[in-house]
Amino acid sequence: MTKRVTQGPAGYMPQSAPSMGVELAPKGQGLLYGNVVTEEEAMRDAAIALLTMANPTIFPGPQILWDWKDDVAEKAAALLELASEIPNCKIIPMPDYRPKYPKIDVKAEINPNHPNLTILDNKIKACIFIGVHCHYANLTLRMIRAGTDCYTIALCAYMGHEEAMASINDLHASDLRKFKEIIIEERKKLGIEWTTTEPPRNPSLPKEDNSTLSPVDYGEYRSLIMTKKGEHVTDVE
Amino acid sequence: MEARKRYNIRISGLGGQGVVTTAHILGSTMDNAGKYASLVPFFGSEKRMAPVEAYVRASSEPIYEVGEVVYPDIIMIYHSQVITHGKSYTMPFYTGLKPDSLIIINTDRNVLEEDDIQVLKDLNAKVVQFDATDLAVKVAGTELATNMAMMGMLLGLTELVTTENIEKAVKERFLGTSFISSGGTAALDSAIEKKFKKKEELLQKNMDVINKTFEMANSVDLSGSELIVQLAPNL
Amino acid sequence: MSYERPKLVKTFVDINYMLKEAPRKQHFITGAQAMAEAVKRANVDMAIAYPITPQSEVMHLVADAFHQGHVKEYYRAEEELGTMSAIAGASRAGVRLFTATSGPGLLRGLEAIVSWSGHRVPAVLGILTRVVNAPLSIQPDNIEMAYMMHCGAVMLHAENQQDTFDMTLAAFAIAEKVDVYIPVAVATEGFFVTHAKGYVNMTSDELALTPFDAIAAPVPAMDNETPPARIQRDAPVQKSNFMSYLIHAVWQQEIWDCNKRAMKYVYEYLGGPIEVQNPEADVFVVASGCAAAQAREAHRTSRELGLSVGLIKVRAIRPFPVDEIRATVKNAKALIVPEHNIIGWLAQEVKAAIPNGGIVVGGPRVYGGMTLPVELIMKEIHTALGLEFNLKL
Amino acid sequence: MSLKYVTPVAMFKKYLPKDYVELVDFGPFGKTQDEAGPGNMGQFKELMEEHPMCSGCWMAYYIRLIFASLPCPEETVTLGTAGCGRLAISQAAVPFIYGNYGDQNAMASGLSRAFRLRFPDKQKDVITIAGDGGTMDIGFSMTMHSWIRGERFTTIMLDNEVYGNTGGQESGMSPKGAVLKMAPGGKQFNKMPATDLAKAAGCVYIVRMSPTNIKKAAKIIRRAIFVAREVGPTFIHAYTSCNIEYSIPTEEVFADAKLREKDRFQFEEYMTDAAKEVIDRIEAEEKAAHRAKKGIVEEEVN
Amino acid sequence: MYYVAKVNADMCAEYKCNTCTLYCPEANTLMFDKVGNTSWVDEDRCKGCALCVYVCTDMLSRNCITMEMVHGKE
Repeated sequence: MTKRVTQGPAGYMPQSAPSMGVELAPKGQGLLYGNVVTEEEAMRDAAIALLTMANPTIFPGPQILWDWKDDVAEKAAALLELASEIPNCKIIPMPDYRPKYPKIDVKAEINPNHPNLTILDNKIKACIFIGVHCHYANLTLRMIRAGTDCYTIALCAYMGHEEAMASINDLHASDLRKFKEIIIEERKKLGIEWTTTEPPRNPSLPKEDNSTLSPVDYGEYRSLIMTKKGEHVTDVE
Repeated sequence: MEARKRYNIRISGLGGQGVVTTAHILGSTMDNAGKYASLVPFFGSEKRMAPVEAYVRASSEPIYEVGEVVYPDIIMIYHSQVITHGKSYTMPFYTGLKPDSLIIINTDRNVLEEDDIQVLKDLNAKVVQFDATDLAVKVAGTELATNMAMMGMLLGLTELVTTENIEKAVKERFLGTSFISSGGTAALDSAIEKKFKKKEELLQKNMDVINKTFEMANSVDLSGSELIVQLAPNL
Repeated sequence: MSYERPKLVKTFVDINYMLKEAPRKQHFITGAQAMAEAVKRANVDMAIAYPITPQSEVMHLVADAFHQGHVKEYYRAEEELGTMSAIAGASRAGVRLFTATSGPGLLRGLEAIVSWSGHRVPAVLGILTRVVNAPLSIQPDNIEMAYMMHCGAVMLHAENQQDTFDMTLAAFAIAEKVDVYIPVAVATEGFFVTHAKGYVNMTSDELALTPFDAIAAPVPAMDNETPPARIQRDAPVQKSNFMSYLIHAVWQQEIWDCNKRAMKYVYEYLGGPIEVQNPEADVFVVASGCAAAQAREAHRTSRELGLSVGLIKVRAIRPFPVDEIRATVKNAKALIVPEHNIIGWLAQEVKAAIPNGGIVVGGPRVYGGMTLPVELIMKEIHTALGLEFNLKL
Repeated sequence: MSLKYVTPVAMFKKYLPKDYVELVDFGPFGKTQDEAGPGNMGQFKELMEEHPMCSGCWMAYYIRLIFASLPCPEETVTLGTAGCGRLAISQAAVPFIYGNYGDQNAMASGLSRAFRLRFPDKQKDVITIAGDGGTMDIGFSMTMHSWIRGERFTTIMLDNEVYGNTGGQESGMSPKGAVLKMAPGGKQFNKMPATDLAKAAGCVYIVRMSPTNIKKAAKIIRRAIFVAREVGPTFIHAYTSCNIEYSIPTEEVFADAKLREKDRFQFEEYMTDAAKEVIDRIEAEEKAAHRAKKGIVEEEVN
Repeated sequence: MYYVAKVNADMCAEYKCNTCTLYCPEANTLMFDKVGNTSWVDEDRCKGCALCVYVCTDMLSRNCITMEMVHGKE
């Protein structure tokens, strides 16, 4: 198989997978490195990546994090089961799409506007995106391919994603369970010992300890150097 | 690293460290020395702890290129958190670094991890780590002179200009009127000035810092094979 | 203030049935009527209009369709920027949208239209072409399509009233595909098509396309039903650094990828982006819109004369059928591109699509409302074949 | 019902960042004004987030107030345009639509109509929050026409009397004589009569104010939203000073707001009879609900 | 070298007043502790505008909030 879409870094200005001629897979089939393959083949390659590469991570998006539709809970349960079968897998959410300012907590979340930060900081070499709206997923996947060497897996309820190394479309909870079984099979084949364990909870950073920071840590802008009451800086002696 | 005709410099730091100010002074210094520089303005409002980047091109020849410095040959890191906390939008901090290049980091201890060290070794880079904040506090009595220490080290190591050129540029920055600063920078300036009572004193303190870093830079030998040169504050 | 509009009971059908299987009846109607009739059958939630009369009566007819109950919501907006912005706003609520404009109106709304693709607005825009240059006139001339070509939108160009009907219906289906989800513009020539009557085979207006699905979308509808709650659509990048600019760069790429993905649906619903007659010919006439109608006449006349002439009608201007044209004309000796504008945007596109652009004859071109006589095309055909063709006037 | 989309799937709650969980647990979604309103700001997790606006910014303060006053934040969508305000609005936990320059009222026209079409049985609040430039200069025709058409949503103009975000240029709302960029000799013509224009254009509830009294400011925001739900366009013209461009020392921003209340931003409240009816009805209902609740509490105490 | 608001908790607790928290331009920054009955400042988020000082001192004459310089290594 000629790998048309591979792990990055693809470079400063990545070429998009569709512009390289990659087309979405029809229903019932998946994409692997930009080629149409059976769903199982894509899942198997993805499973091996998740089992053998450093810091496998699942990035759940808003559609699976928030309880907005009847079938979400079932999918979420299936996803958690799957995550529990991947040794040392982490879950880092993408709870929304706004550009967060000034900067996200890279241990606790991933943001579609600069997903590289989370991937690089956590040294993630294989990851799954699920429940992210297709537009934001495509942007994120492309930026990850541009700036990191992470193996990306897209689990999509709709058309799938050309930018991912492995892409499954029309995903239902049953597909997640199938994927889980494949992971277990491959794990056994690879001889990896693992007891089913849920990923650790979100490691939101504790508040920064103010007393250890030097004033130079703080901003240059007008908001910062403000005078004490009754002590206007109008003139310099 | 060998002297080059042209240095493309990327400066990363946190809001409040004078990253953009350095870029401006660096530019005028090159101009005063009869050389060339180009600056790239950095848009976007900043606040404390927010990542800030500035870009300067310095050369003995005219510069045509515009835009941010994507492929630098010098990277200056004003705060170790840029590396340790990933407080930069350019991740990792050495992204785009050209071979045989120089990195100056403001820190009192090594902040590079094994992975980073390997990449930088492959690039045959040199990393100078020194505590610029400590130096600023000890010599000028304020950490706000950290940027002067960083700039002094850069110019001392590259020998692009003389301290006279720098003095003129610093004078322009704090005494002259040609520099248009943002509202925030103006407030910062007045705070610094207030602290020093007299502008001349402020200027002198800044120059003391720069002279000190020139001295330190003189003692640095970058021809060795080791990647990291850790300078102890020689005070 | 309010009056009761009739509640119509319609049978919902999918686009394939509507376009390919549903029984049709022939009508003799104008192009504007054909577009409005398509809107009636498209189960449009909301139409917003600004007159810029007298370019076409499409939006007047859509207003009537609203009155009759075929369209659920409609209003006349203040001007085109307001219209196009309102479309963008309404689209965030997850509804099916239609508007139409032309020439100067299109350019007035262009600031908003340019941003539609990036906002992922799957609206359908009718363009009833008209002169935009000074001195102003009300004549047909499709130069505004050149401005539209770089917006990211899918663009279809209708040859006649029948095309206008079919393409408008297909446009809704294409625009709403999750992997496309960008606006689709259906253009046709003012006057020559919009005001002229022709034969249109139409499905019954008791059929309507299945309703808009606000959930099957690549971006969340901002309806407080779909997460996330914390969302800004669509933000300018707040940071100045090449890595944060990358979001904008890949966003633009995504729009053109969507445009590219639309091609498979152009095949599915319209039979492909081009129509080819006599693929073995030495000389092809390549044309879109009503120039294709003239080209079709020229092709017929040429065949009657025994000349080796083929026809390529370009249905999709965006995505542009680069591969299809290249494959069709690989042995051709000349390509004649008749157009209804002075700059020759189609000729430029065709030239850029093939390795031997020198074989493209940019013309004949008419503009400012001038008619494109078939004889002008015949003259070019003869010249290309090394034959004499006497044409006075 | 709509609270569902701001509720995490139970088993994923522990995977959400702290910040999000706090908003779910201590935020104002689904709460009353007594539980999480302007009267007890500082005691719950607010919808507005950390923002990059200047220190002491009265506009940031007023935006904070708007978000705390929303009658139903989980059913509210905000729209805005370029300007300082969007730096804070875009960070809030309420959907925010940022379109093109000055087109917020045109977008809101489409959006609010589409909401009524799609959700005939639900009340979705649409609010445009834009600056004086976006509302009265570049977006003027779209603002006016949305009012003339009687579009049922709320327009809030954050009037800092200057283009603050772009560096201090004169706007139509700058007072005559103000020396600003693009007006080096002082502004040559008068501040635009925004509330008069609104009245002429058919707004059914109009207020000009300087937000110094928190309870009053909150009441007005809520009135504007309630009236827009049922009657027609509502407009709040609020003074939100730019302490940078007008050189107001930050600790005097509040005092300045009080001062302006005496000249350019004298309090003015206009409502049509239909609007008054809605206000009276809803406020009576609120009062009754409040009393009933208080009664229950007292009963429990007893 | 910047200022943040500091609340004198003992003084503040006497007044059972949370007026200052209602006038801060920053959300989730100047908070009120219902148990201790006192306002407190999240120093990471305080931008040092001193609006709360105006409220507490000039308006209410209670003088519970002061702006204090945060010192670093100096």
